[in-house]
Order: sequence, then structure tokens, then C-alpha cells
Amino acid sequence: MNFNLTEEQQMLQDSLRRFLANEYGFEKRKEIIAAGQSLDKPTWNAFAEMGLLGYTLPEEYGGLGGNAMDTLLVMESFGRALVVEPYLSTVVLGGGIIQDAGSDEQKERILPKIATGEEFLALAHQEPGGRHNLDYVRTEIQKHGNDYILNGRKTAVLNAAGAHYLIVSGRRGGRPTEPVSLFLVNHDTSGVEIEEYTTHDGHRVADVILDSVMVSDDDRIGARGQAMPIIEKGVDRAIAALCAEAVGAMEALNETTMEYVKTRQQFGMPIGKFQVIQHRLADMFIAAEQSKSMAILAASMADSDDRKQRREAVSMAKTLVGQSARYVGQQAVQLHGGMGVTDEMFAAHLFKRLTLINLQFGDADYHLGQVSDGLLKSA
Amino acid sequence: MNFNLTEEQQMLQDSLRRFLANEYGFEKRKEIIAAGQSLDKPTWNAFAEMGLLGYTLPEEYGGLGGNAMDTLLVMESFGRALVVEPYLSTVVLGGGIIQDAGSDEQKERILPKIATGEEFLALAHQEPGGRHNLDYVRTEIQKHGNDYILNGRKTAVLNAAGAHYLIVSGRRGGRPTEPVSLFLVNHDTSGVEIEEYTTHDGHRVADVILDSVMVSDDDRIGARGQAMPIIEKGVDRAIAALCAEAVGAMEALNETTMEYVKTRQQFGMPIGKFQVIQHRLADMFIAAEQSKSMAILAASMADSDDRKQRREAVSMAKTLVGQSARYVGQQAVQLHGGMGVTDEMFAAHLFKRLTLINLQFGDADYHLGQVSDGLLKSA
Amino acid sequence: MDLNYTPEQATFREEVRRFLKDNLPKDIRDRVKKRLRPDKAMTQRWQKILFDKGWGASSWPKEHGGPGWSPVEQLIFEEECALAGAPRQLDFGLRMVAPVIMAFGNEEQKQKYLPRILSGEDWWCQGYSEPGAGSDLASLKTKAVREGDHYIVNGQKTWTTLGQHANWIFCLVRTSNEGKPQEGISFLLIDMNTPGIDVRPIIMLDGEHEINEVYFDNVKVPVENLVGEENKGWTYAKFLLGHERTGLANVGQWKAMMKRLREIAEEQPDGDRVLIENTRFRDRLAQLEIELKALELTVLRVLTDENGPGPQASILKIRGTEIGQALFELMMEAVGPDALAHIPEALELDYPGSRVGSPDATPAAGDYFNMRKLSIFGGSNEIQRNIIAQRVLGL
Amino acid sequence: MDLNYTPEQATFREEVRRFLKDNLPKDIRDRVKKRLRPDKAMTQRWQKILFDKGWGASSWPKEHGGPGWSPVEQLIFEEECALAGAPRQLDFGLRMVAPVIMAFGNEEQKQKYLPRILSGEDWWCQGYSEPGAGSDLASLKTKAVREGDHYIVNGQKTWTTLGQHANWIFCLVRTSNEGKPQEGISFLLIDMNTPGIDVRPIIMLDGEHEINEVYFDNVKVPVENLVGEENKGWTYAKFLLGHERTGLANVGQWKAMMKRLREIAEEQPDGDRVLIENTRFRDRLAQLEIELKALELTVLRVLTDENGPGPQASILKIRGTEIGQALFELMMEAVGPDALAHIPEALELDYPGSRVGSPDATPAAGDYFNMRKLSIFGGSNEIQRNIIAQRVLGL
Repeated sequence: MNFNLTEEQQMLQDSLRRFLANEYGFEKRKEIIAAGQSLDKPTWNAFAEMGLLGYTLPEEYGGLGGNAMDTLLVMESFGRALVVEPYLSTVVLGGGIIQDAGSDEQKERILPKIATGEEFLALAHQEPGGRHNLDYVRTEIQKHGNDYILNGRKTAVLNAAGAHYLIVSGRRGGRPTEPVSLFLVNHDTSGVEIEEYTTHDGHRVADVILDSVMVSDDDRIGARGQAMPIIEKGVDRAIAALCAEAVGAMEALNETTMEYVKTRQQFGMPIGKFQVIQHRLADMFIAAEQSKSMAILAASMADSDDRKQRREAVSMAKTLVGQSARYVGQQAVQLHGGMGVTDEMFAAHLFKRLTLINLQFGDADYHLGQVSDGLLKSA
Repeated sequence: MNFNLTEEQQMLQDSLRRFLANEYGFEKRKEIIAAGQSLDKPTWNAFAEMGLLGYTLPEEYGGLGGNAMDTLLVMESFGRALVVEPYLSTVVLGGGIIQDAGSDEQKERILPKIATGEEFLALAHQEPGGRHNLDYVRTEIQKHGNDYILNGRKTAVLNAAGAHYLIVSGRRGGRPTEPVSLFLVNHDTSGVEIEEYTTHDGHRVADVILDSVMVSDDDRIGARGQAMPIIEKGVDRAIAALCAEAVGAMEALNETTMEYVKTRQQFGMPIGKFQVIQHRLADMFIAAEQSKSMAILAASMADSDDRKQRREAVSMAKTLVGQSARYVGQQAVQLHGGMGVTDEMFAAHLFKRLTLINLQFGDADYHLGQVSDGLLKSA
Repeated sequence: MDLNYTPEQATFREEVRRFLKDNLPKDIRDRVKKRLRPDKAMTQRWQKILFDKGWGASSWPKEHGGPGWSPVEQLIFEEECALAGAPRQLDFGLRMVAPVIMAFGNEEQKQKYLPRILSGEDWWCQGYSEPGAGSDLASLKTKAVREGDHYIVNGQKTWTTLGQHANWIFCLVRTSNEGKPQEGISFLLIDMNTPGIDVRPIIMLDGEHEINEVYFDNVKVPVENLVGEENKGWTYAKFLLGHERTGLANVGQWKAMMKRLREIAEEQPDGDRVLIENTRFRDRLAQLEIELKALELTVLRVLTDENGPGPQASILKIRGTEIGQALFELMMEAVGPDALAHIPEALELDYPGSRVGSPDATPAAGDYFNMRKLSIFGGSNEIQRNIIAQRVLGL
Repeated sequence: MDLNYTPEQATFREEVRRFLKDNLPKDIRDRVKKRLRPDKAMTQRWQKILFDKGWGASSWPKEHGGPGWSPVEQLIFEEECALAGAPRQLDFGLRMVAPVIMAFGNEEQKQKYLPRILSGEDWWCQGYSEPGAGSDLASLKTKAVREGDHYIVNGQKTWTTLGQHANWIFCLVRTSNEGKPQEGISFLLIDMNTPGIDVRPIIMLDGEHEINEVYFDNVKVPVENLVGEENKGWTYAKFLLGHERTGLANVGQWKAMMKRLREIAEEQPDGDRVLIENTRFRDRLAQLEIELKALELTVLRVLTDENGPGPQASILKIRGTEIGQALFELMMEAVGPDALAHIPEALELDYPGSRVGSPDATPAAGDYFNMRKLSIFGGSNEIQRNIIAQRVLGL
């Protein structure tokens, strides 16, 4: 039982935060978003040099052999600076799934290039109408000789446009009763169409239309019809990472709000002297601290193969983090007064990111439901 | 559309509040409770003289022909003074059900004696294990020649011990699939056993054990197997009355808390000068006002025969009143500091009553569920 | 007490409903029902239609060209307009500056300004807040110095909603530094086309241009544009803040939104079922229905109180904004991950591209972000609670 | 970071569990598990059993007869005790006055008082609050005037929990009126059998006698009962308040209650089903499970932080009491209308009469009422938030 960082972790965190403070300020971030690219090459290269991109990959594929606890550190720092680079999609989700379930050939082909920052991945799993339900998959798989043909539509695919490979889920004939399989689809395969759009928090996401996309048996990830546990584990890892990112964003938001209320004058004194505002900030601080505890829990379980325990921990964390993010975000905007609802304030952008994190991979209500239903004996 | 009291209502309210302020103070109430009686005779007689007991009964049976809006006025005043007399059980519930569904003979026999204060009624409907579910009835009805035999156990029966008649529900054979019937049972009928106890808020309640209790066809209230609508309407009226009582208690609690924070000194000033306490009281005030609006809604619908609309309005009111009562009660205790958790303070007793009102005839969660399920098209 | 509408009120509702059915242009209605913001031309077109009917200002007395409706009739009108998908009329002219002119303006001012507000010809905006004087209005610094028959105005206003469309602004300006801060404030009407006025956009967190900064650089304002007496502006400002009560609660608008939200819950897929079948979501909807009902009844209580609006009126701003914000939040959560996408072009009705999710998803997150303003602008909810505690509860 | 217990910690937990299984008397366990309050004799009997094992004071260092456990071991011990149904040990001696004596008392005081606290022979109570000085401790008025080798104490203390059982009380008394109010306070140990002390019960809102007023009328206290220096008592009081951190969070207790609550939800009928099948109730249970988990992890973070307890420690009192209160509330709501009945005699294990509902219903409402004290006593949660805002956030 020990919540302290190792010396290496501490060093990495320090240098990453220093880098982001110097090279990824509010203005720089705006420029990156305005450029409309899926990533900022120099930043990504810097991440590669720091070892972030292979941080959690196995050493034999050019990684450092880290785990979800290391991801926590990275994502917390990203959350503070509102980094929009495709780390979650490529390293955490994509890299995680390939590492967990990819064939040796797939690992050798892809993982080293993730670590060096040359290639990108995207998980194309969610579908229109699925809302938060992870097992909602209607994409059709049809057998065609030794190959398979994929047809369907995926939505809210993180960083699909820049990805070299899409990890695509489907069911035989698109039938809900069939189990789910997973394929690795090269981005330039014929029939793959990508409709990219920006999210409210400056990330890049896409709908992916699969129109008779041909894949082979070698493109499959994991065994036929056995993909749900792989997807679940990948997504759980992504949720743990999002929880950590949210904690970083909440901490930054609390700090910037505290600065604001200490300087903003109303009725002849800084508004931070008003007791109601003091208590509000105390509660925001409590919310962030409790979230941090839960993000650590999620990270500590995210790599586990004990499905029930892992999923419970992750759902608990996402629930509390989602609720806290909502509270901290809304109150921070409120305490900023008129300034809080303007695009000029970093606080507003932290609030937007926190809001959207709650909507990704299941909102607080959804995950509370998961925990709740887990209390049933039959569960 | 008009929320103003009539001149008569205003006069009644004034004289009732004056009476309670003079004759039903905190110490007097304590004595009444300590005496362990189901009612205080002089108080009850005074109510009769004021016309309260027949206020909502038909004029032909010695009443004044009022409605649930009139009950609202009475119960609000009762709530302010925490009256423990059996008004709800005898006049609102019992009187209401007999008036709605009793035979002419039953009405003639009973209603005038309610109005004069000579006789008392109790609804023995809820059963152990039923929790808040109104249609949970397992009491057995067996046919026995032209008569019926009742067997079962009722719980949380308001003022059963002092009642001359019990209104008892049951199903043929105790089978859940059979419809519910209702009987008027004389309190001295053989096989009726009453286990009385006090509630935390000083009311008197009982479990009623029915051991081969014999009733005749003439004792039935309403048609055979048609009792649920009668019970529902009676209970809805009781809920509306409880909502009004809660509003009175909340208003009294807010007033007494405001007095307290204006005088109680800490850190060199009245604690009512602290902004956090000011905002808390503002929210308590808002909660009470919103509850008042909903209590009026419930009262305006309580006599209606439009089941769906009536039940929706009543559930909406009970939900909001229950939630507000919880908030106002807890915060009032908190603002009283150590004094708030002592038996000496009227505030603590208001808090207890408000807590228990929420547990009677369905708590806030239960009624929220009723409203929620009513949103389904199929409902 | 009687919670039923009178037969006259029911007939009136029917009349309003019929009028809306016949006269609310389809293009406007479609926009509003899709929760896309109407543009200036649409707002003015609709104001003109109402004006022609004699219904241009539901809250105005007959002597100034209003319909002379009772408060309950006004509420019915607003509710029916919202349910029919009519755009909100502009408060700044109709409900803010107009009542002040009616109460404190001179005859010339009434003659000059009120008809043009009623017809929608003039578009007014508000010059109250300043940087550094948000909720603490009395500390405002914009100065007006008398020179002959003009005031020379210098300073800066901010949070000026829709100021980019306005040709008039009503301002609180400092005309004296004597006495308490409140005492040297005057209420001035300023033509936005006067030289020296500069309107600069503030982009809100949803990316929209809705509010502005307004700069005054030696702006010459004729003295006849002063309302009432010099240095008495604080009184008029307080009158104005106290005047608008039911509007703050916004019940009509929220009832229309609630109706739409229920429809969405019946349409929105949630995996293998529709959203309304999801108990947790449905419970939140029910909770909000209940709170909205309590607000509606409280508004009616305030409006029909024979002793005039009592202390309950102060709670309407708080509950109205909290419920509104909760509605927009639930709207966003209803569409779930579809709310992520930020496609500003899709906020046009005739957007030809493909959307993410249903059309309801398009404005969902932006609206939620934008509506955080409700509890901040118009006197923050913290200020409202101070007011309740101090003025109503006497703490 | 590593959230797993070390093998040594797991072994330790096993050892504690085994000890409890073998040594916790059945009658005590039954009482506690039924949430009936243990009496004085039971509390002392259990303290003696722990004492005999060398585990009398989990938080004490070895030099004073404690087991010298690490913070995590202490937490494991407390958690296992709670889960096994052991009664709470008395904080007043073990965790309040003892650390002060250890840190600031002289050798004679340590020799005299600590062993008797450890064995349970002495029952201590707290003399901090006074009428008029609840959360505002510095304004206390009870006076101690030096006369020769005695202090003469006059005044009144209140909210003295379980003072009716105590033979010793530690008091904050005013020994000087010079300087700031905090500066003239001293920390005095007083034998409750000294003439002039009068203990009067305060009946709490659940009808129980748990707290008291303590009156001092010319009570003679030997000067050797002064801890540390005269007029430095405020420093010791603050030390004491800051000393008890994990205890305030009460995680072990709440985990045991949560376990029981889940069992109840599986047993309690709710019409035609059992309560756990009721989604709305189950969701609230889940919410509380999550919050409790967050609290537990926060406690562990605080305990294992290599920089020592940081600012996070301040949140434990707030969250611990809020979660505890929510648990008692849910317990009451679980049994529903069965909680109405107030049958004090049924709070005895061998009550022969009939109960209303399950035995869990008997203490449900009374406990809920009683536990409102959690957010008031020990520095109200409002005071705690002041502390976080001012001392942690620097506002």
C-alpha cells in the first residue's frame, strides 16, 4: 500500500509538466486547434523523445514496459494543459488493444511505430444509437471466401482521420445475437470513408463509414467472436486514462479559479473573502481530491484480467469523476462570473473538456447504473 | 385562477392559529404525549366547536361541506404547532372514505359522530413487508355463510387504539391476484387485537392483528373487490393533508431557525450574519415556498375522480415536499448547532415530524418513481 | 383558492393559440423548434406581426399601445408563444427600458421611444455592467460630464447582449462623485450611431457572438436623453430590476423545452431500447417535471396574490435559471456522445452536410455551455440569495 | 504507487481477524451488530480484553504500552474490529487526552494517567464546549484561579459526551484575561469526584441520555493536574484537534455499516420483491458505495503520504460525517414505515415484546436523528470548510 511516485515517475512528470508549460500554453493550443490538424508534429515528436509514446508498451517493441499507473501520470499532466494530441486513441486504446490481443505479426508491425511516433491508431467501435452501451454493435461481417466484408457506420471515433489503422468491431450478419469480432483495417483500404469533425473541446473525432471493406483472417485481432473482453479491457484502460485527465483538468480549474477570486474585486474586497465562495471552493477542492483517489483506483485495476473487479473499479471511478467534473466545472464558471462564459478564459475550456469527458465511454449515470446493477446477486 | 383565501377561510385559520398558540404550546404538547392517550379530550372538543371535525363532511351529516383545500388550511396550522390529535386518521382518511364510498346507513351512523367529536376511525390497510406499496394486501377474506372472516396483520395504523371503527382491507383467500375489498370493523369485535406504540414524533400508531374477525355484508364499504380506487382516493387525500402539514412545519422551522441565528453569537457576531448561513436559509425558504405551491396543487386535485391526474399531482407534491422537508429539517438542526440535537428544542421535534411525514404513505423516492413511471407511454 | 383557469382565460388561450397557428411563419417556427437561434431579421419580422395584431407588448398597458392584459393572461400568452415555437421577444426594449420611460420619462420621451420599441423598429441594448462592476453595479465608472446641452460620455460597458444589432442603448453613467456610490448615477439613452461608440464582440464559450463590449470615447449625448432627474438613476435601475418578475422564471419557455425533451426521450435510441425506458434517465426527467411544476405554481401564486407580489417573487430568478440550466443539461445528456461534435455550420436549418446523431444533438452541448450564463447574468444567483436573506428574511 | 496491501499487512489482517473471532464476546458482538448501543460495562470489558492482548491502544507507540502499529495497520485493525462487531473504543481517553499527555505532560502525569487509560480503568470525558462557545472555542468562560497549590474552577461545560460515566474530565479553562482570547487558556485534568462538580443530563432528540452539562462550583484542582504550561492550553487543544485524522473519517465503521445495509437490502421485503431489486434504492446504495470507496482511498493516501499528512487530511472529517449520515439515513429509508415506531425498550437485546418490522427497524430512526450530531460536534462542518478555505486554499 503506497501512493508515492517512484523517482523515475517523478522525473517524468516534472519534465512533462515543464515541457507543456513552456511549449503548450493556452495560445499555442488555440493555434494547434485552429490549424485543424489531428496533431501537432513537433509536440508529438517531443512526446516520442520523452518516451511517452512507448511508455506503456512492452520493451521488446521499443517501449518502456509501463502500466496504467504510468498512463495516469501522463494523462493528469495532459489534463492540466488540455492537450488535444491523439495520445488516448493511439497509445492507450490502440496500443493497449494490440498489445493485449494482437498477433505477433501485428505487434511487430505496429507497436514500434507507435513508440517512435510514426503511426497512429483509432478504435472504431461505437455506433449511432448505441449511446453509452458498449456492446451495441450492428456492423456487419460477411464471409467472402477466405476473407470478410465489413459494412456499417461507426461514430465518435477518436482521431480516426489521422490513423494508419482502424480497429473495427462487427458481428456476423450484423445480428445482435452473434458475438463480436475485431479487425485491423488499414486506413487506405477501399470502402473506408471518414467524416471528420471537431468536438467542442478541440479534439478531432469522426464518423467512419464502412462500405464493403475487405479484410483477411490475418487482420483479425484475437479469436473469432471473442472480441468483447478485448474491447472492454481496452475501453476500461481508456476510461482510467480519462479519469486521470479529468483530475488534472479539475486541479488546474481549481487553481485558476482560486487565483481569480483572490484578485477579482466586488463590493470593495476580493470575492475570495466571501464565505459562500470560500465554502464553494472547499467543496470543489474536496471533489477533486476524491476524484484523484478514484482515478488512482481505476489505474490500479485497469490492467487487471479480473473482469468483474476491474469493471467495477472503473465504473466507480468514472461515476465519481463525472459527477465531480460536473460540479467543479459548473462552479468554476459561476465563480468567474461573466468572464467564465467567454472563450477568452482557459477556465471555460477546462469546463468544456470536463463536460465532454463525462460524455465519453459512458456518463456518470450510466456507470452508476453499472455499479448499481453489480450489487444484484445475479450480477 | 386564484390562490387567495376566502374570508371564512381566513377567519378560521386565524382563530385556529390563535387557539393553538394559546392552548397547544410546546410544553402542553409534551404533556399530552406523556399522558399516553390517543387524544386530548379538551382539545378535541375545541376542534369540534370550531367546526374543524365536520369541516369537510357533507352538510346533511352535520358537516360544513368543505373540501381538501379547507383541509389544507387546517393541516398547515396543525403542522406549525405539531398537533398530534387524530385528525388525519378520523376526519381526513376515515371520514373521507366513508363519505366517498360508505353506504347511507354507514354515513348516517358514523359521520355525524365524527363531526361532534364522539367517534373515531382508523384505516387499517398497510401490512408488514408492504413498505410503500399501496396495493400490497395479503389479509385473508373467507366467505362464511352470509358473513366473512378476516385474518391478517396490519401495521402503522394511525390511531387504531382509540378508533371506534377500523376500515380494513383484504383479498379473498389473501391471494394477490384477487381484488381488494374493504370492511368496517367495530373495534370491540372479537378477534381484533391492537398493539399500540408511539412514533418518534409523538403520534400513536398500532399494529392490528385480525384473528378470525367476523364481518357481514352490511359492513362492506363499496362494492365487492372494488376497494382499491376507494383506498387510493382516501390515501391521496391523506397525502395532500400531510403535504400541508409539512408545509406548516417547515414554515415554523424556518421561522424558529431565523430567530435562533439572529440571536446566537459566535466569533463576536450573530451567526445569521455569516453569508453561508444566510444562503442556507434562503434555500430553506425557497424549499418551503415550493412545497407550499405543491401542497396547494395536491389539495386542489385531492377530491378529483380523475385517477391519473389526481395521483400524478399527489405524487409530485409528496416527492417535492419529502425532499424539501428533508433539506429544511436537516439544515435547521445543523444551524442550531448542538442545541439542534437536543430534545429541548421545538426545532428538533419539527425535524422529527418532517422526517416521519416523508416515511408515511410513500417516501420521496417512491413517489418520484410513480411520477417517473407515469411518463411511460404505456402508463 | 382555485387552481383552474376561468372560462375567460381558457377562451383567451384558445384565441392566442389560433392566432399563432395562423400567423407564426413556418420558417421561424422551424428554427425555434430545432433550438437554432433566430437572427435579427426574424426577431423583427415576428415583432412586427405581433405589433400589427396589437399584441406587440404583452405587459404594456393600453395607454401605451399594449393589450392591457392581466398578469395571468400575459403568462398564458408567453406560454402559448413558447409552445408554438415563436421566438422570444426582446426584453431590452419591451420589458426593461420601456417601463422606466413609462414611469420616469417625460412626455416627449414617451412619444419618441415607446412606439418604435413596440413596432420593433428600434433595437435596444443594455449598458449596465462594466469590467470590474458586474454584480456590484454601484461601483460603475463610465462618466457623463455636462457641457452645455450635451453630456460627454467616456467609459466602457460590457456583457452587452446583442449589442451588435442595436441602434439604441440605455446606460447607467456616473454624473457625480459626491455622496455614496449609488447617488451619482444617471440613466441615459444613447443613440448607437453617435460618433465615438465602438462595439467589440466577445466570443462566448460556445463560439457564438452574442455579447459585446461597448466603448464610449467622448460621445455627445443631448441632455434631453436623460431619463428623470440627474443622479437619480440608481432608483430607476432598482425599479427596473424589481419590475421583471415572471419573465425571469421563464416558465413558458421551460414548459416548451420539457415537452420537447419528453419527445426526444421517446425517440432517442439507447442501445436496444429508447431512452424513456431507461429508469435513471426517466427519473431525472420526472424530478425536473416536478420542480418545473412547483415553479409554475409559485409564479401563479405571485401573479394572483391580492396583496401584490410578495417576497416569494425573489425566488423566481433562482429557480427559473436553475431549472432552465438543468433542462439544457438533460437535453445534452439525452443525446449522449452525439453531443460531442461541434459543427457550427449545422446550426443553419438548410445545412446540407451530414450531422452527428439527430438534429437535436447539434445545438445540445453549445446550448448547455451558453446557458451557464443564466445563473450569472441579471444579478448572479449568489446575489439573489443575498437579497432573499437580507431583504426578505431580514438577516 | 501500489494499492495492494503488502503480504505482511495481509498476514496482520488475518491475525486480527482470528483474534476477534476467538475473543470478542458473543453478547457484545450481538448488540453491536444489531446497532444497539453497548453500555459502560461492555465497553470496559472489551477494552480490558484488548489491553490484555497488548492491543489496548492501536494508535499508541510502544513506549507507552501501545502496539506501535503503522497507520495502515491501525486502519486494518479498526476495520476488522468494526466488521467483527466490536464496540468502538472510547476516543476521549485513548485518542484525545492521551496524545496531549504524551506530548506535553510531565513524567508523573504520563505514569499516572496513561496506564489507566490503556486498561480502561479510567473513563475520560471532554470539557471543551460551553454554552455560547460551541465552535468558537476561544471565547470560553470557565475560569480557573490559582490559590496556593490549587486552581479553583468555576463555570460550565456542555455537550460532554458520556460524561455521566466518566471519572476524569480534561478541560480547557481560562486562567488569564490578558491578550487575545486564545492566550489565556489552560489545559486541566479534573477528577470528576471532586466536590462541586455537578453532571446534568441533556436528553437528545432520539430520547437518549448521551450528552451532559457539567457544572463547576468552586472545584479545587491540584496544580499538578495542569498539563504543560499555564495559558498555553490553546496550543494543546489545536494539537489535539489536528491529531485525530483517520478516526474522523471512520472508514472501518462505515464499511461495516455498508455491508449490513447491503444485507438488509437483500432481506427487506418491498412489496412483492426484495429491496435490492428496487432500482432507485439500489442506485442510492451504489452512490454511497462509490463515495465511501473514494473516502477510504483518500484516507489511505493521507496515511501513506511520505511527506506526512498533507492538506487532504482536512477533508476527512467532512466526507466521513456526510457519508456516515447518509448511511444512517438510507438505513432508515430501507425499513420504510417500520421506522416510525419508537419503542425504547426494544433497544434491549432480550426485549420480550413484539417489534415493528425487522430488528433493523428498531434503532433506525433514532440513530438517524442522533447522527445529525456528526456534522455539528467536533467542529461543525461549516467550520471545517472555513479551515479548508483559509488554511489549505489560502483564501
